[in-house]
Amino acid sequence: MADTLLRRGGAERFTQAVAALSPAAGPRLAELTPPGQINLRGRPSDPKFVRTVGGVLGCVLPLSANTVTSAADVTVLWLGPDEWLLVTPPGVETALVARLREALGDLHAAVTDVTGNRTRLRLSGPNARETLMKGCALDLHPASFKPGQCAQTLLARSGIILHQIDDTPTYDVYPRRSFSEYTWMWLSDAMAEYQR
Amino acid sequence: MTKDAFRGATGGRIDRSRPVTFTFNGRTYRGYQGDTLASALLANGVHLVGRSFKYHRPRGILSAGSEESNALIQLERGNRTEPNLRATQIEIHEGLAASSQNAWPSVETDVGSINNVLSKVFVAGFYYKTFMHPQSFWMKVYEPVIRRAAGLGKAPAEPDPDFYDKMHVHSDVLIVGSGPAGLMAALAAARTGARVILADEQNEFGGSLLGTREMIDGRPAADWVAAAVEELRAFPEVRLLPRTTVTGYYDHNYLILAERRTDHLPRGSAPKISRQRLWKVRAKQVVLATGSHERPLVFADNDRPGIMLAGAVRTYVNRFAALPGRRAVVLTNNDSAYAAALDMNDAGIEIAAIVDLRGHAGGPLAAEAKRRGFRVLTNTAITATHGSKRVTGVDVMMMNGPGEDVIGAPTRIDCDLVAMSGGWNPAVHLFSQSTGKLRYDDELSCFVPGVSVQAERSAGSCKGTFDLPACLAEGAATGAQAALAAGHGDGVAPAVPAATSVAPQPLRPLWIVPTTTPVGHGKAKHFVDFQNDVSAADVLLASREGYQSVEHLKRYTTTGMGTDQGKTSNVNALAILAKSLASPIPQVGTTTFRPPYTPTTYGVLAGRDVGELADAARVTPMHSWHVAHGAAFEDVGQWKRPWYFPKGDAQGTEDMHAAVRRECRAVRNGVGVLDASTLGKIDIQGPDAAQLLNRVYTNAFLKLDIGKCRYGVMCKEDGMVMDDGVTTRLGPNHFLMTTTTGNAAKVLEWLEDYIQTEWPDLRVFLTSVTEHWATASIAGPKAREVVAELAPDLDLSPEAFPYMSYREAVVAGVPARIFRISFTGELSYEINVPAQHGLHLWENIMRAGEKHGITPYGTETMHVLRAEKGYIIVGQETDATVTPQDLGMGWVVSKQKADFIGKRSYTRKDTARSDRKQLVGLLTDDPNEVLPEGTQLTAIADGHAPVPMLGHVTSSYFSDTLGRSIALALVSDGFNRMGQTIFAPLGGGKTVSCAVTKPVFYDPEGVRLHG
Amino acid sequence: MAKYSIFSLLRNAASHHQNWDRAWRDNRPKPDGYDVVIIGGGGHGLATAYYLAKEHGITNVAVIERSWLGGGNTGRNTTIIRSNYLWDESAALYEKSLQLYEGLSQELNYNIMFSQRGVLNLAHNLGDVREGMRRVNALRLNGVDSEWMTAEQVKEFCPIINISKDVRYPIMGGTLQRRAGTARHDAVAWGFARAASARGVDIIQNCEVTGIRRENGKVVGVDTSMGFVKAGKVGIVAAGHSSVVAGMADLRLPVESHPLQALVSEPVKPVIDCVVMSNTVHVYVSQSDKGELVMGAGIDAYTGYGQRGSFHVIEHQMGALLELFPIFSRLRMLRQWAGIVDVCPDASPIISKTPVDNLFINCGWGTGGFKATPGSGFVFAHTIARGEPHALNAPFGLERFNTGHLIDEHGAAAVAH
Amino acid sequence: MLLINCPWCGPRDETEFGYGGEAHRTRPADPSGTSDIEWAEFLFMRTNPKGAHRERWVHSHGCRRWFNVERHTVTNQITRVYPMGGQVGGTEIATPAAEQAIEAKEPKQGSRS
Repeated sequence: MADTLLRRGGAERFTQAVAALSPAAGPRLAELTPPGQINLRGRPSDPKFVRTVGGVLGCVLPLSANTVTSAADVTVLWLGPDEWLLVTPPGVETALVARLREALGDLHAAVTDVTGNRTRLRLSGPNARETLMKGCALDLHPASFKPGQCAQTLLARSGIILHQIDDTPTYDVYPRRSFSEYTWMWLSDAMAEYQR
Repeated sequence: MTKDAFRGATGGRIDRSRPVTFTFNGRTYRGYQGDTLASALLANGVHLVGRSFKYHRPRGILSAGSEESNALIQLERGNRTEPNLRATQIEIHEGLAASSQNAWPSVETDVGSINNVLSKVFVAGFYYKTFMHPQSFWMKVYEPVIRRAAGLGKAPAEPDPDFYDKMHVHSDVLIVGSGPAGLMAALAAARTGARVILADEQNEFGGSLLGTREMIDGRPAADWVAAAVEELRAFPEVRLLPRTTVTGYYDHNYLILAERRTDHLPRGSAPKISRQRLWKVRAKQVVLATGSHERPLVFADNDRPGIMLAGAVRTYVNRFAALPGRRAVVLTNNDSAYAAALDMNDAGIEIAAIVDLRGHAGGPLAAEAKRRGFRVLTNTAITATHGSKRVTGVDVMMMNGPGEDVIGAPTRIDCDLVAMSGGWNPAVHLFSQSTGKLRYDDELSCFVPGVSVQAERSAGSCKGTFDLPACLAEGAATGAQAALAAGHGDGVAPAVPAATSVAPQPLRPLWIVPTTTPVGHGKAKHFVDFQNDVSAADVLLASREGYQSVEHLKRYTTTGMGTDQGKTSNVNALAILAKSLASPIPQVGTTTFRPPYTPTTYGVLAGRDVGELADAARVTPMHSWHVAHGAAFEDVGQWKRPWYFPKGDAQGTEDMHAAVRRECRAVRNGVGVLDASTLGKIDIQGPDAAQLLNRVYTNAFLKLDIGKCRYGVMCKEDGMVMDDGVTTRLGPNHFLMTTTTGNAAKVLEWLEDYIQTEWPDLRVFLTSVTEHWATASIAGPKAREVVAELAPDLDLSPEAFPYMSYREAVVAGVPARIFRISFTGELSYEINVPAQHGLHLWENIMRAGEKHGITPYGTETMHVLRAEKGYIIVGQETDATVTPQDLGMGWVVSKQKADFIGKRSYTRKDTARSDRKQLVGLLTDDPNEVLPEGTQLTAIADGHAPVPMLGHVTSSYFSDTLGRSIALALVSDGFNRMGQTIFAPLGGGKTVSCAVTKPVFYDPEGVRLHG
Repeated sequence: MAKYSIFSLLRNAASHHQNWDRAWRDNRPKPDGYDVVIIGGGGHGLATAYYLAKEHGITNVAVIERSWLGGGNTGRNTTIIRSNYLWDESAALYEKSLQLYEGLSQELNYNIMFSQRGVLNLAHNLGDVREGMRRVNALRLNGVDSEWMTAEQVKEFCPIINISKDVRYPIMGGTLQRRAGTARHDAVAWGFARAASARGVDIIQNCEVTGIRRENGKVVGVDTSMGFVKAGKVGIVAAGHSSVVAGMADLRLPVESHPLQALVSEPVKPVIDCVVMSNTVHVYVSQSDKGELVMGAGIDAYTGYGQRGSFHVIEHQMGALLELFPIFSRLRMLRQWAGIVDVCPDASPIISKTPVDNLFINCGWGTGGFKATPGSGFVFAHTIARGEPHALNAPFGLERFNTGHLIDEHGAAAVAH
Repeated sequence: MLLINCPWCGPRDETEFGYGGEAHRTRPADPSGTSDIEWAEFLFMRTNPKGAHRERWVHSHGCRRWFNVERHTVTNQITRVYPMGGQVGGTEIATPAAEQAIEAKEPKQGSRS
């Protein structure tokens, strides 16, 4: 059975040099083990759908734009009016997909394992925000983008999902897997200025 | 090293404790930290800095800012050289090397100045009237000469060693300019807690206050500026951007700022810092406090070195303690030059005379000038200037009433400096860029902001407010209002510091200063645009010839088209044109100002999108393996796909043809494996999923059995092929669609378009899983053995797992989807595993396949193999003009379905023709002749142009399998030409004859793929 | 009208250039109207009027311009002239235009500075190469000069270009048309205006057409800001405003108007002596007689009449530019602007009769209008004069959108495999 | 660089969106019943107004939703943003307003509107 040990990231050709990117000063960049990822589609206008999903996940489905909710084993990112990304610890996704499908039964909804779709890069520390600002047009000012918020947007030439974890600040950046190397190269180039 | 003899003993904002040495035209000079190149040159008595564009006349320094049109220099050498920089903006630093341009052999003796002698002939637009005969001379003689003469400075010959970057930022209030109005606006906005950006193109804040000696709150203005900047620094939400030019004002309050981060430092001394940064600001509100530009006066030979704008002279003496001369004549039509004269005088410059075009010089400034005993000549004109590389004197004469002619005899006044002022133009460039409408103010004789269109306000002299107390008050009010509009504060202006007002007397708009001969008749030139050598006579000539729209004037005479974009010349040119047409200036209009405000490097516009970051290179989960095994890659959109895998040994490396033949052989006789991960994959779920497919594919999809795969073609509404791929039914309401690599995103967006807009009643969800699945396609007679070893639990017998069907199984320990589909014509299995296991799968396939000699193959081999089978590639066999029927794929177009996308278009007259270009096979008579793809085809062997063409070769390869060349082609009426011979003229007299065949060259019955 | 020459220049220099004639007469509409009224005083409209007079003897013609002559795309384009089009119909039309350009300075007695410095179209991937070869072969058989160049030959022809294999989209070769090049865009409008005026054509500037009057399905004239102007025939040549003007005759068109941006650098000494185009990375660059690097950008996605585009289009192009020409990095953008281009679904023009009698239309040139100016005027004049299209523009009629016989010049998209 | 107020995600730069051209062009219910001219009208003919233009955009790099925008083609000023199926006269949607717009998003009959 596939175990998480042979889960491969998307920027491994570069992450070898990861030490170089954990400098004394300036932001730190690392690729985390790809988490389980599930794409969920359904109608938020259907209370039964919202209830059922909430029941399985153990947390409410975020219905307002660009927000995140979470429970023990899952983080739920709002992607669109009828679309969410469920992020789980590696390996948990398969079972969760099954549980969701079963619970939803005939409801008009779609549960899709997309674990391979994206990788997860973590950018954290001083100037992490400035590093992102070099390629992201979102207003990342603490007044308008806070921990617990997420957004689908562009970072330079790559579409990403951006999730602010805390106000260190720490950000999780989810590029499409095929863009992982590019996103890694771009971020490490952008943060170089802040490193001592 | 020469000593800076023209430097005041005290004063100025230069740091006398930090001398700086630099070179100009090879000579070493001394300046100080805080000098610009211009101020340092003036302090060293250097006035001749360049030659003009057309007549190569000696030119000096006109201004003290970014409006400079004369003092353009070439900075540095080698890979850091830069042309056309304005000496008035360059901050000097140790070792700076600058030189004049557009002069040969030297700026002192320039052979180009011969043009000055011919200037009578080289008038505006002369080149449109000649250089036409003999016709052949244009390219050979005339144009090369014209081009060599043009062009000012030189481009670098080597790549740029520096780098550039960008920053996105949002703000409540962006304030442009840090003069009195800008600073007050910044303070007012900042105190409300708003997010404020203050940008100024100069190295320090203060704007005009840096060059004057005004008092604010009873102390020197500079002290007030320092305190204001201190206060602003303390606000966490305030961002101060000196050395930052706001270059562009675009729609929806989007502004572009160019920050010079290292240009003031010795070159290469800050390797980690980008040389320049482009700020992309989305501002809720904008305050424009961009100041104003002084207008030159248009008088006889007004271009000699030593003839400068009065305000600039004032700035040089006050801010830099640099003396542009010892004995000055001041020429003016307004009061501001008197203030300049007083400061010049205080700095030790003798005022030989103030020549005032007005009939009467009143007001406190004039009074003070007279008190000091200056010689003030009213209703008087400068009718000539003397000296060549430096002004040595002027002739003055009385004017008649209307100021159109001069009377009496000229008086000569010796001087080494002429300070002129023709009044001030508000810097309305950004306002104009924001699409605001300009208004001409007759009282001030200049254009001022009229109606705003975007969320923007102007304050200070850029709005025509020239009085200091008024500027401060306007800034305070504007800043507070902007903050309020952005949701901060109460809009009440803060208290304004005290400053003294100088009630200015009205100026006299005299657009051409008369001389002893009518304009354009004598030798003298009344210059309007110094850089492009456009004179008043040129403007009048253009008007005479009917080039009477401002745009025609600009384009015909090139006035305002130089690197300064007419900052000092536009209004003078416009006014002279208006006078010639006897119509009011506003009626003649003004030209729209375009971005950028000042020239902006391509480097900073590109930012980091260069080199390896020029564009994302998308790679598959198996990419590292391909790299490690020496794959050559092909760019497919942003994707990097293995093209072929050349084998290397001591003897050397295979070329593509050898590699591809080897790879083809392996697939046809053994087994090969292709990384097909890049194919688009769309997961389709919902009760109406089948219905959707049935509408978007040309063939039927309602009855596809679960576990079965079907090939489909998608067309646009116009009936032309858009994409193709295999779709599999995973469950009653669950399908997986595959698309071509290049169209994956496009197809998904297109499908969403239909279900969200045309058919919102369809209950179906689409999810892209392109990147979730890594795909390895194992193909060849031995494919089954390899898969069997990887998936021991899976029954691979043709009965249990037939062609065009799908199974799920654990492969190499990973749950996988296996599709028995083929793009090669061989028995083949497409194995999909979650991408994070892709490399693991690939390595295991290679291990399991080793004993069978499994061979990785790339896109080129895939192309050959599919061509042998006559399978099309969208975008190669098709462009936007090919229907499925044209491809001989009528079988994939349903006759039963009432409607599907594209169906209606097939019955249009042209689309229904039976003799359209149709896909056929081609076999060259010479089996070793491989036609180049793109070869055109004809019905006749030879014939000279124009030769009617039948179509072209879309794909062409040497087939190792068949031991001969094969080709696919689109040929008019091709289906009816089977067996005919047609011709491929290859050029150079070579024509290849070939036979038209069916496009399937190998295993037409499909025995092998069912095997 | 006095002839332009070095001699007339010298003669006039002696009299301080006081005696030059107007380049063209500035007219007000004639009370009794015109045989033909051309709506739009751009290059195409003026060329149409010129050829109506010269080729068809129709001189009772007015060109009515809303603003100033040549103020639309004629004065805003990147001045590239070439005829290397894919389809026979297009190649023939654009080649006719190129041939007219070759003698135009002399014919008009106005130096339009046609510089046949050669146009390179670069290929960056296998799809481009295939497309380039297809084009070169088709052009050769159509009798249009065109050749394929390897990357090395490209470098030889344009030494400052970067053909390194290490860049993101390396140059794999390109096509070259040596007879192609650039010309002074304003001069083309002014030259045609002067020559047309000399043949009796009325040139009416600052006159806006507000309506197209019809009586029983027949055009009888146009309403303008200077009053009604009677006309036997009316030709619409309004480029970006075609839909608006055609709408005055209740005519719907298959065109959309988009901003197309362009920019120039500060003038520098000669550094590139040919035109380089790359459709794949959207770079179009040449150097003007003045020394400015003239560049075209990609077309903005949305429709617009604002003569402004979005900044990101320029940004995006600059990266690509510096990949091709690394030495441009320290040069500076001097001025940026946009034109309004009217684009057809098949990227080919419409030069056609209309369902309205005596109303003709010439539009849809998209990004390619300048190079076609004389050819377009030549065939449109024929179409108006004879009431039937010239053989060269017969395929470019409005009917093609009903029959489906489009002439798709988009060129094949990158291979989708 | 336009700032487009996605009904779902809020204001974002133009670069995140794809342009879909003129809105409210309804695909004929029975294409085969149309004449060549009617079909050409649907395929190719456009209003291309100088002034207010109702057009379709898709938030390609965001929520992937298609929606309608009313934009002035000279000033580029955006006067309305409304979801597919929203009334042409529909008022601008307070953004983001997922719930409210969701209702509007599911109209009874479809059209490019």
